[in-house]
Order: sequence, then structure tokens, then C-alpha cells
Amino acid sequence: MENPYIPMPVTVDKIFIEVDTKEIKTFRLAFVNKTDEERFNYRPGQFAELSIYGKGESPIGIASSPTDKGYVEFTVQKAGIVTSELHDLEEGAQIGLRGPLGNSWPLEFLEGKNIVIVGGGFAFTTLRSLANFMLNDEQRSRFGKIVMIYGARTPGLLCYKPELKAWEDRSDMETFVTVDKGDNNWKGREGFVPTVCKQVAPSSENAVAVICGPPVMIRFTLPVFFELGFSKENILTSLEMKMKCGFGKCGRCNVGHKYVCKDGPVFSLAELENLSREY
Amino acid sequence: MITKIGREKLQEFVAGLMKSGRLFAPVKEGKGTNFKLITDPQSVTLDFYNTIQSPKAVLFPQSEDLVNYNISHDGIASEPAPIDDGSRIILGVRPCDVQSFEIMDRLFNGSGIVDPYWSARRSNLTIIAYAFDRADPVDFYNAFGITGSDEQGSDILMVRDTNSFLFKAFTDKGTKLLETMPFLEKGTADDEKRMTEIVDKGRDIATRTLDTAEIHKRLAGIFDSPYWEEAAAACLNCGVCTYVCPTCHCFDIQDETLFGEGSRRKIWDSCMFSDFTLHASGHNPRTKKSQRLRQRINHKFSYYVENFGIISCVGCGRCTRSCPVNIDILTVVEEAR
Amino acid sequence: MIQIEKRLREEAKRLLETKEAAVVLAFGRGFDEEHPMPLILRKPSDAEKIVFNEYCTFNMARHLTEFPPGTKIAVAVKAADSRAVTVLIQEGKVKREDLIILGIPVAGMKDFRSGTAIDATTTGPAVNPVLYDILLADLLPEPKDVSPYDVLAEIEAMSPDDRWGFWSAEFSRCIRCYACRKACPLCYCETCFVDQAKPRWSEKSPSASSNMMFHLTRFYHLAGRCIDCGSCSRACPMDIPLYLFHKKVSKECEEMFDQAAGMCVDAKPVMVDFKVEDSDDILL
Amino acid sequence: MSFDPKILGIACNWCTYTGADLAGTTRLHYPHNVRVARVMCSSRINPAFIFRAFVLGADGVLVGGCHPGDCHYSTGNLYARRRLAVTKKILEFAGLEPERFRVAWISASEGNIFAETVREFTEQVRNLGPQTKLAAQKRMLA
Repeated sequence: MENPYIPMPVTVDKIFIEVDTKEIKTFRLAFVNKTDEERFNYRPGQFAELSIYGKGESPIGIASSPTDKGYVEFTVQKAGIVTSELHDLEEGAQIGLRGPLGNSWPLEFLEGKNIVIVGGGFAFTTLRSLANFMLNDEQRSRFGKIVMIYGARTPGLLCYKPELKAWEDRSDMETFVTVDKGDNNWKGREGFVPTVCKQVAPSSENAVAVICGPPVMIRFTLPVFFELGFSKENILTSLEMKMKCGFGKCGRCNVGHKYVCKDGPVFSLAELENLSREY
Repeated sequence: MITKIGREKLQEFVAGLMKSGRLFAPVKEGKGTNFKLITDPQSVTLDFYNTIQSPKAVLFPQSEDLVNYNISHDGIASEPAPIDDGSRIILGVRPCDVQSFEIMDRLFNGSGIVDPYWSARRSNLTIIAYAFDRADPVDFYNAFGITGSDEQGSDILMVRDTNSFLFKAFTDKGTKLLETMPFLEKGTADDEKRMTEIVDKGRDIATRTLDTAEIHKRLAGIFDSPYWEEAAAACLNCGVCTYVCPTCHCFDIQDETLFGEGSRRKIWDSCMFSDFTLHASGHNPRTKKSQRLRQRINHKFSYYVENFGIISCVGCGRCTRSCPVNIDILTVVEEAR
Repeated sequence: MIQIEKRLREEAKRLLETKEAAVVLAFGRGFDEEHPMPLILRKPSDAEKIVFNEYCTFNMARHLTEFPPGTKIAVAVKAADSRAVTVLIQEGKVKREDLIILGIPVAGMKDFRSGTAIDATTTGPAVNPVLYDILLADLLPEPKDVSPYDVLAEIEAMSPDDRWGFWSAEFSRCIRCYACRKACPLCYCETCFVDQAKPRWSEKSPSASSNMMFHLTRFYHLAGRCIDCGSCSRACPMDIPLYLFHKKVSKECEEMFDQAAGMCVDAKPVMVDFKVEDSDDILL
Repeated sequence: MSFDPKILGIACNWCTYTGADLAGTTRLHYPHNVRVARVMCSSRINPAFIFRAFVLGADGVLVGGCHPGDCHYSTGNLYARRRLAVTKKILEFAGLEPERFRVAWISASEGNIFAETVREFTEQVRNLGPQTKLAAQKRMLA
């Protein structure tokens, strides 16, 4: 029996500084053991516990897509002890990885539907995983139209800049990148994510909206989607909670009787409505 | 079949048990008793109503190493801490506490990913239950269909007679354990009768009780009620209730390092503490003590029922007895309407 | 005590009716007579829920810091409790003008968990509150020739090694439930040092050294402030005699700085104060 | 081999630390056992530093500050005097040998007194032997 508490060794292969404040970095990790790599079968939307001995563990959403072979990526904001330590690491360092954990974006449910991806700031990581998965040559045909709306406070705070550019250039999706406030070099869109959603007005016809972002963005974005005719079943989001074990034993990440680590982090709005508002 | 030993020979019995595995039994501690690993048969006492802390620590210690590591200039060397899964015997577990193991099994052993620490020790555990011979005003195990002399879930049931202890095994494991102690007397027909009498008496102990029908729905229905403010008004938000509880199982995972040597540890935690749900960002979904008390009650009487089909409480009364401000869990649940 | 209960109900009702107080901190019924509970009242009609008997040992000063600044609070206090209120005023945690202090002179309290009498061994011997606005009973004669520190003699006489052995055994039982800290009227820190992650002062796992680190630092934090109410020790599920250590620290502070904690609202707690003439001998 | 104690020194920036510097520049010999940490003022010392030092295995703790009346911040060391006195009483009542903790007022010009204090204190702690009471076991729960 595999011990679910024991992390697998991984090497930090590459570090990408995502934002100009350097507070968000993407870590590309490579498995030390081939068997671990084979076992780490994940789906977009899942997360894993990154760990540094002597500091602890931190649950982080997986930012890469399972179609990316040979590595797994995590985008980490510097906040607590573990994430600060991660930010101080250099390429080549060895850390621990435990997972994959949690449910995922419901790929089977999304199949054949038009997908509207709405992301704000740093909460975009597992949406990036989903996007890259759906845009993979072998997967693309499983999904309908893809509309992506992604915003950050400033141009410097947009994550995954090279990919955003590539997505904007793609003909099989529509990408709208926006910033709350541009700077002298910014030639793109300005405006809050909810406003842009209103302008873009994606059709709710056979469509699912997948929304992740800071609470204030979600609060103002949801009414826009209701107005567009999206039902609560067709709006999905991913919750964040303080977690420890990651598989439903340690008892701290529950919202009502659901455990975000094991029953989530992905929930539909309809599911959340049935749970106590304690997150 | 009944076996028996004179009360004066308790130490001999304890020494006999110690030969079959690590023995955990009640030992005087402070003004009360607690389950301890027994190294000296003389330390065991069976003169107690119930222990201050529950027996859960026998399978789920307050702090347990997951990984041991060593951090040096050359890097980090780590290895999983060995799971201490040797055979364990618990002597003197009250019938309500025996049920707590079954409740915890559903979480640690029977749902989704199995917890290897609990699981390994659980399968190597022999439980000697100890029937109550009196009631305490605080207990309410009757509410969960548990009686004062229930053998359910135990390997051996022990009762106390005037001058002796009587035993009856209910599992093969129990029978075999008793057979390792030839000095135990074979019970006579009279002893048989005595045992039945004592068990009957134990069964008739009337504790407080609670209408548990649809309780999880009732609690779900009043989640937003101002009741919780009222119920938690006196609460100090210490962790006593959760640390003495036989079914509270929430834990933290922490790295504890000293001079480069350390361990990643599973450590009991309490939903009563404000940092239990505090995010690294500073956000906390439960900032108020009323929210935390509500979580504790709901976790036991609502969420656990939803997830595992059983109320996560055995009515042992420990939390009420140990509460510094006399918050009574039964009253809190009863008045939650 | 029945008389005190009656007076407490009357005053609580009156204060809430006249809105002189928004909240009354008193004692209420628990699951039985011998197990009362702290009671936080906001409605005049709830005044009849007040009880007072020998088991009402709670130091209601503990709840004073739960309310937003400016809340008018009436608080029922016994002798030691009133000293806790005094310290909270000294430290600026509550304002004197926001408080209506209902003083209860009383002797013969009992620990509801053990049923035993609470005397000068586990708390201060005083029976009268030092600070009050309304007295709910006549002042009692203070016991003479009783020192709160008599109980220390035995431990003070021990050799360092024996004392270490004594405390090691006591603290080895600590399960780190923090009931002591939470029951203490003066442990009001938003984040206790022991819960701090950066720096980490003490491990979360109970162990000989982490338990000692927690308790010694807590004793220090209560130095010159502890008013010997005994709440910590009564709250401890493991019966650790914390009061002994607190008493010792109080005794030393009184001897060195010539001031007992919480006796006068105008005084400064000794640990945030100094005298130029403090002797260097105290460091020996 | 004789016991070589580990002693934490905490010295205030203005007096004792400068005094220690002076001891060094005037090439006074004193034992290497005291590792000095510098704080801006003796009143910056949180008693938990001292408890923690003992938990982390210090055999002794030596605190140095300006002479009362000479504090760079005028009254810092007067607060510190009270705090450190209580700290000492706590350690003593817990059962730790009080001789393991000392406070010394050493001015910037008293390099010789610094060296002498270190010498004396080191010998005192050496005679007490290793501090095993508060010190955490390497395997903390062993």
C-alpha cells in the first residue's frame, strides 16, 4: 500500500517569473523516479501538495496540462512559509510532491459544450491547465467553441504572457485579455473582468462557464453570466481552503459536509448553493 | 465460556496481557486516570469511572512522525518514519468508547484513501471492554443505542464483581488472548449467572438521551440561525473538548526541525482554535467562536452523518466533564432548533 | 448566596432596562445546579436566568475583551476577578467609564469539577473585590494571617533538581489544549506567541521541551499581571498546578517591585514600569 | 576531554557589544565559548529568547547592557533589569540552575570587564556541566 502522506521527490527544472513584482513564479518540476511520474496521472483542475522538508507543505493547483509530458508545473504566489521558501529556490533544487489530489474540471461534462473560461489574476492556474488540455491537438475536437476572458490588475501582473499571445493568435478560440489599468506600453484592453464579460457576452447556448478569480471578481462576474442565461449547473468554480492532508482525513477544509480537498476543489454554483457559505 | 480472576490478582492478569503485546490501560494521572502504555503492572487501576482522555491516542497519537529528515549543507536526506504497527491491547475501555473505534474506522479505514497509520494498528488491536457499573449524570451513550455493558466491537468484555473480574470473549482474538493466561479460573455456573446479572444491570443503566432522528437535517436547517451565537457565548475557544473526545480526529501536518534534524508530523488539531482555518493569505472563513462551535457540532451530528452514515459521538460525556465553562454538548444539540 | 443572586438579577435587569449597560456579564445555569456557566446578557427579561452559587467560579473579566471598544458592560466580579478588571483597565484593554462593576464579596467557593473548596492554596485569599461601582452584599472581614504564598514553601525548599523533576512531571501531562491560556482573563493576545509560525517559538507537538517553552513563557507574560484567580488551573483537564508557578512569580514581583498586580487602576503593571532605584541585587 | 560549554551572549549595541569589540582590539584573551548576538538595547531582549536558547541547548546565557543610567535610549536597561530579573526567577523556580543565566552591565570602555566577565561566567557554567534540563532532545519526542 502506498503511504499517501509521503511525498515523491521532484526536481525544480525551470523557474519562470510570471509577474513584474516577482511574487508569482511558475515552477516546472521533473520527477526523480520514473515510476512516480507514471503514477502521477492528473486531470486539469487537480492540485498537489508541494513540500520542503523543514518548512512544510502547501497545496497548489496544477498549472500544466496532462498533455504536457515530462514535467508538471505549479504557479505559486509568495504568501506563507512554504511558498516563500519555494520562491527562494534555485533551479536544480529538490522538493517533495504529493498528489494529484482533489476532483478536477469535469472533462466528460464539458465534452461537446462551448466553454467560457474566465480568470482573474493569479487564480488562473488550473484554468490554464484546462485551456492547454482542451487546445491540445488530440483533445480539441472534443470541445466546442472556447472563449477565454482573462484579466489582471496591471499588465505586469498577467501570468503566462507568451501563452496569452499565442492564444490570441489562434483561430480556434477567442481570447480577451484585459487589465484594470494599463500602463504606457499597454496596447490591449482596459476594464474589469465583469465588464469585459458583459461586452463579450458569450452565448449560454450549450455552454459552460468556468470561473476562477478573487472573490470580488467572482461576485460581480456571476450576475453577468446569470443575465446571459447560464444556469447554476453550468457555472463552475474552484475553491481555496486551508488544507493539510489533501484527501479528506484531517478535517479542516470542509464547506458543510463537503471536503474541498477531496470533493472539490471544483464545484458548480448549484452545488455550492446547497452548502453552507463558510469559505 | 466465562473466565475469572480475583481482584487481588489483577497485577498477574495485567502482566499476562503484557506478554501478548503492548498493553494500554488506565493509570492514575493527576486527579484522574488515563490510558498509558503499561511498563509496570502495578500502575494499572481499574478503579475509575472513565478516563480523562479517550483511548483514541492508542491508535492515533497526538503527535506522530510521518517522515524523518536531516538537513545539512550536503542537502536533505529523508526517509518515511516506520509505522509502529505492533500488536496492541487496550484494557478497560468503556463500551461507549469501544464504539468510537468503529466510527473512526469509517473515516480512516473505510472511505477513499486509507490512512496507513490507523489501519495498520487497528488490525492489530485487541479491545478488552469494561462494563460500567453505575451511571454518571453527564453521559448520554444511550442516545446512540449503546448500553453500559455492550460487548459490541470488543474482543473481550470484562465486568467487575465484588471480589473478582469476569471475562467473556466475543471474538477468536479474544478467546486466544484469554487462553494465553492459564492462571485465569474457569467460571462456574454461578459465575456465568453473575456475569449475566451484571451485564443485565449494565444494560439497564439509564443515561441521558437524545432524539437523533433526522438530526443532521435539523442542524443543516439552522446553519444561519443566531442560536449559535447564544450557544457559544460562554465558550473560551480552548481545545479541551476536542482533545478529550474519542471521535475528534482533526489533525495538522507540521515540520518540526531542531539542529537540522526533524520530522514531518501529524499532530492533533482543534476546530476550536482560530488558526485552524486561517489561510496563508490572512483570510479566515471561521473568525467567530460561534462559527467554530457550530463546526464542531455540525461535524459530529450532521456532516459525519451525511458522509459516513453515523453520528460521530458516543455520548461518553468527556467534553462536558472537561469543559472549563460547562458547555454541555447534549444541551447544545438538543436546543439547536 | 441566594441574596447575591437576587441582587445580581435586580441590578442586571435595571442596568439593561435603563440602558446603562448594553451587556451584563454574570453567571447562568449550566446542565445542573453544580455546573453553572458564564452568562452574557443583553435583554432585561433574561435577568432571571442569572444564578449565583458557590460553583460560579468563572472570572468574568475574561469576557470583557470580547466586545467592541465603547460597549457599556456591567460585569459581576468576585475578589480576584476585580483585580483582573483593574489590570485590563491599566493596560487599556477596557475603559473604566465603559464599565459598571458589580462587586461580589464572597467566601466559600467550590471547584465544580472536583467539588473541593477553593482556598488560598489555589487562589488569592481575599474575599472582597478591590474595585466596584455597586456592591451586591456587605463587605466581609478579610481573612487574617493568610498569605497566598504559604503554599509555595514546600516547593521553594526543594533542590533545583527536585524542582525540575516536579515540574517536568507536571508539564509532561500537558496536552496543549490551551485551556489555561483561554480561561485566563489576561491572556488576551490576538495571536499567542506559541501559535506564531514566524518565528516559531515552540513546536506544536507536546514534548518535554516544547511544553516547558510554552508554560515558562506564559508565566513570564503573566508576571506582575497575574491576579491569582486560579482560573488556569481549574480549567486544566490534566490538573497541572499552574497556580503554584503563577503565585511564585507574583510573590517575586511583589518582593522586588513592591506592588501587587491589579490593586489600583492608577498604577502601572510592574513589568512595563521601572524605578531608577531598582536594585541590581534583583538580578542575582 | 573537559566540557566546553556553549553560551549565548546577548549584548546591547552601544555598550557591551562595543566593549566586546574593545576587548578584541586590545587583544585581551577570553574564552571562545560565548557567541555574541547583538541587539540595539538590552530592553529589546524578549525573555523567550533566553528560554528558547536553553531549549536549543545553550549551557548558559549571558546578557550585557549599559550601566543603569547610561542607556543610549535613557531608560531601556531599566526596563530590561526588571524583565531579566523575573526571567531569572522563573528559570530558578522551574529548577534550572540560576547560575546559568547572568546579566552584566558593561560599558563601551570596559573591554577588560567584558573579558573578565566572560572568563568568569564560562568557568561557572563549565563547573555546572552540560545543561540537559530545558534542552530539547535531538529526537524531540524520544
